[in-house]
Amino acid sequence: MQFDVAPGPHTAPIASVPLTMRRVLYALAPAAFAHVWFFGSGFAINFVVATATALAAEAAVLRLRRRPTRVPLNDCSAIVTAALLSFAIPPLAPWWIPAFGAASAIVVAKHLYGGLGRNLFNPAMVGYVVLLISFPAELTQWIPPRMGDLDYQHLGFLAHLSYSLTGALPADITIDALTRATPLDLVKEGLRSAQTYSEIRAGSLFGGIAGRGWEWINSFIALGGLYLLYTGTIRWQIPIMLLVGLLFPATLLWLVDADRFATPGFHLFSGATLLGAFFIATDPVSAAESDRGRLIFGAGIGFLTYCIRTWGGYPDGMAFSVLLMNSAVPLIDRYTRPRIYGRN
Amino acid sequence: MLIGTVVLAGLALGLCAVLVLTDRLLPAGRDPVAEQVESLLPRIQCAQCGYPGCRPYAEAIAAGDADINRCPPGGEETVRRLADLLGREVPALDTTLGNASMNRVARIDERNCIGCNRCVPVCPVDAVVGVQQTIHAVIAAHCTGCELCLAHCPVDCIDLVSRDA
Amino acid sequence: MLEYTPDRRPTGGLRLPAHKEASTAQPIARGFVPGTLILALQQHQGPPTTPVVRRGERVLKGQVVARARALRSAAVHASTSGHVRAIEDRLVPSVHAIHRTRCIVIDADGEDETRPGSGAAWPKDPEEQLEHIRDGGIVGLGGGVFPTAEKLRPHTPCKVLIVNGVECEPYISCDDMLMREAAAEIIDGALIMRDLLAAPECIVAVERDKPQAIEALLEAGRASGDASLKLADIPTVYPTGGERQLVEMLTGEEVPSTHYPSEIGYICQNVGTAYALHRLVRAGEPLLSRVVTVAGEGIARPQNVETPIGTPIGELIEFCGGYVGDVDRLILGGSMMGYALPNDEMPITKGSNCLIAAVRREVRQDFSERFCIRCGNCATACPARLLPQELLRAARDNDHALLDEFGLNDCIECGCCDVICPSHIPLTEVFRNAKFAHARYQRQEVFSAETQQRFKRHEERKRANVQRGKARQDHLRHEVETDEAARQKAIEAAIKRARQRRGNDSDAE
Amino acid sequence: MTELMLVIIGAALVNNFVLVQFLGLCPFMGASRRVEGALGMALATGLVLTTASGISYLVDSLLLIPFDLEYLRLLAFILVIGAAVQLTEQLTRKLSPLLHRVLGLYIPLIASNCAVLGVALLNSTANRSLIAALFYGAGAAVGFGLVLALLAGLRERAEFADVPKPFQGHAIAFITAGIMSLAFLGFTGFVRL
Repeated sequence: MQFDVAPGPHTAPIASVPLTMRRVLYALAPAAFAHVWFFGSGFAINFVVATATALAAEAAVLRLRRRPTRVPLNDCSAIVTAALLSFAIPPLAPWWIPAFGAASAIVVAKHLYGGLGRNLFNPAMVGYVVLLISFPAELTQWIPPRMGDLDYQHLGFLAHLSYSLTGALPADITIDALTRATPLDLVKEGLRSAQTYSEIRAGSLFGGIAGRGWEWINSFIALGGLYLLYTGTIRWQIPIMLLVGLLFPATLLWLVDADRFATPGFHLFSGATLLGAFFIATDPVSAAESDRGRLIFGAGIGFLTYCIRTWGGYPDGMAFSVLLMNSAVPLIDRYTRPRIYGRN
Repeated sequence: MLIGTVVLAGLALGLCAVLVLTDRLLPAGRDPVAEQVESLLPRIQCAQCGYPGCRPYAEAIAAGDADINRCPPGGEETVRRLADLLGREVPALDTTLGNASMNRVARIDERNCIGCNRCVPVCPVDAVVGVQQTIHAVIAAHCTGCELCLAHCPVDCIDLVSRDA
Repeated sequence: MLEYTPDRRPTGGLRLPAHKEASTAQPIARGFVPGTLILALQQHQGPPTTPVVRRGERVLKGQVVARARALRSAAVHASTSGHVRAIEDRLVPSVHAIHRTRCIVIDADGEDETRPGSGAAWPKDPEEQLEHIRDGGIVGLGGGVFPTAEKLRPHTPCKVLIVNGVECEPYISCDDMLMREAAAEIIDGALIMRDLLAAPECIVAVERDKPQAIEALLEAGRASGDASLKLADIPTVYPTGGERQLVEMLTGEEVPSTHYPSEIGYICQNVGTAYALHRLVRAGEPLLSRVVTVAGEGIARPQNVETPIGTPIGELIEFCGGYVGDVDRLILGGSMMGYALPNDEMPITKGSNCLIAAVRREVRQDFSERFCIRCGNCATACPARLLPQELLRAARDNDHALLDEFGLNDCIECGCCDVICPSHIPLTEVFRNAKFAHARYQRQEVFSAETQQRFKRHEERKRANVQRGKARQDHLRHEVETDEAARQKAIEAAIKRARQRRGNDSDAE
Repeated sequence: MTELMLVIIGAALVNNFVLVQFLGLCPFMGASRRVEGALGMALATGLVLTTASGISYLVDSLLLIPFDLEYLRLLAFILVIGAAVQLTEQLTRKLSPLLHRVLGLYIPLIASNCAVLGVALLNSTANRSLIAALFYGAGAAVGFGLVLALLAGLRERAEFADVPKPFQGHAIAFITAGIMSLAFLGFTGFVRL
């Protein structure tokens, strides 16, 4: 009897790129719902716009380059980029903000290098930093979370949509009345103007650990991260070392002077700490490749984030830190190659 | 104005003195580039680059007199590795120089060899054996396929054949 | 016998679905006699054997049909009685690929008549003992088929004899079943080897997912009462059964890239080899058969079969009830390191441990590849701590310097990186092919270096020749210029030479 | 001490000469093809920057200012830098001929690297002390070397990327450097100089 031959190993592969990406999306879902609950449907609108732009941009580039489009579009990586970007931009944003961000992420950061796997920088973070540098005003329009005692004005889906598309708000509301500084902003400004940390956090936006609402969203993000760890989609090196790199100096300085430095808990549950640790820095393409390299990579992001938050000009530094460490990846890889079995 | 001129001139002279001094005092470093270049060449001594051997070609490259794309047996791979070593752009291989290849060896057709012995001294690796008036033979394991013997055979009895055949 | 758990975690590796339940559900089937035998003259790593039978000759079971000429070789025996039909070239599966080799083809007569007498007795002299093992046809039955006699004569004193019962690859269960059913014989064989090697310690290594085998071995070990015996239970991770991986697991020492484990004092022997050695020494029976796992969903009755060496694969499949369903691929070896066979006409050799008749859903079907996303899972899974993604790039660029740096030749082709790759890149196949190209490159580098030396000597000789000629000329000129008599002599000699030449010319006319 | 640290951090990261002030782009692009070459270039530039800023300072405070010759600063500094570059050239040629070959034209070009002159001039206009001037020069050198090495690493990796034809070569290198520049904006506000 004759048989077809095929090269070994014959065991079927136990992982695939689309499955990995889909798992990341599943893991983000609870946090996304929490986001919508606390900040209104802006997130959903941004996500839809970003996803549509990302997919369209990807298809356009591939078509221009006369490359097959089906496989790259099906791997969900553009949707992951769009989702991460949507978490970074404020819920109240004109439609062109997510669109511009997603387009820069996909076209500049990803496809100028040839697409998934070849990009040097995390596309979502490139998109976000481009937005942050180009449109600082639009990127600071955060609204307070939906909490009973806060002066939260609920905007319905239609109001969000109309703001996104036309910039028009319901007649009785002005944008200035809606927006509030984020807890990270408050802490940064407060500490700079010589307030003590305990004075600042007595404000109504703060909960037990960090910003109200944010505590919940970030808890769900951590939950998603644990799911990714459990399924083996990501490994522990980057998230753990990122948190260590951030929380170690935070704890140290907070112990030294609890008035001038925020608590480690605040850092953990504020801004993009957990999102960065589990979802952004773990993007394998732009991360270091060896386990040892990933320890350094993660710790570097955490440490830089803490430095930028504490001494820098921006309230959060995750995006900058990720890009900075992305640019160090080739050098890290070069100097952290594992020793081959049987070689000295 | 005068002070300025004096000060500048003094400064210039002083710096000159320092430079001359350091130049004298520092021992000259040995330039290992020629050796490194040679180690990247196939070293089969075919001379198709226009130099009488791999070493002279390597020295010419090191001195900047020769381009790095003149080695037919080394092919694109050698050009790439040389460019890498010297930090240059990768030029296209000069294909007009010849087509020597390490994958071929010379073979003497015994029916036609007249035992003239002219191919023996030109072989750079002494791969041709034979004394005058007897039929010569090529030691295939030593032959580099450099083609140098071809031109010296008066009866054209040397062919290049695939090394594996 | 001491049982212990090594306190090291395996480097890299994967936990894979075992697929061993079906073939371990019943005992090893014995007494199978095939209708034809195809006995390859080279079923081991080393020089081939020389046939000592002729066409048409009747051979008996246990009779030598091809003799070994060197210690790094092993004799071949008829595994049942019959008539030699032909001695011809056939395609035979060997360690990594199919080769065309000379084979003795025997038509079995079904009588299974054994050669009279029980063969030569176990000699006293160690050197003769090794020759006896060679003539008994014993080779490493784990798949490497290295001649056992050669391996039992190491150049470095043996520190530890490791008896390998790890059998970590999916589907394969022949060693497991043999350990369950013949633990005492295996222990006895191990002790024979230990005595030959004068090894102070002997560790039997078994994977933890084989509790029955461990139990049986412990009992047999206790019964033997030998204090040098130990049993190590190894975590169930593929490929801890690889020699280098096992040595690291058990001793913490890494075998240097350029060495064999035996060169640093560790000898690994498969449990099947120990069993065969026991049969040879205690019963005088050479290697006539081996246990082969017949598995896969395309087999009617998956089981382990004691198979005479040389049985055509088709006959073995028939013995197990034949194919069922749509068999997609016939694999010799496990599903990781085994290779696909184009037909079932080839024979079982000494190294064939497993036969998988796989249906579509059992084996890899998707050969479309995406670009590497640098997830690094391949590096984590690599037992040799290589960076497969970097190696891939170097291999596809043909960058041989990088291939050396990233350790292409340290790759054991276990397939872990391949199976775990989310982009489905056929890494193992790329590396396998790159090794050929790389070997050619390395040969060429050696050749280039030798050529350089030859050229240097050639140039030196040429220079010396020129110098010698010049020295002689100088000497003559000096004489001629200073001595009148010598001058006259030189002139006369020149005239004479000229005349002679003219004379020759006129002769020619 | 803290102040000196701040000077270094300020010159190296916050006001990075290449990525924030866009000085010295020529060697930045030219010497970042390979990491080895980039490290050598970083070392050479570092040597020039530090010695030149030190000597320039001495020339400034010991010669130019006492004689009221501040208007000759540009000339004098260029002279000093030229000599420092020549010294570096000698050193690389004698200590590492291979590096000398790889860097080739880029070593003399350090002389025209505006970062070097920039450091010397900024030092004298900012009225730093000798130590601070040296630290500022060293900080600028560290920053230059750092981004040079980073970009060289990234470019080595980008060689294996599938860059669209119009963007290959220096184009993608500039885009990469641009994204790095975005990342370095994260350091704004660290040190107010």
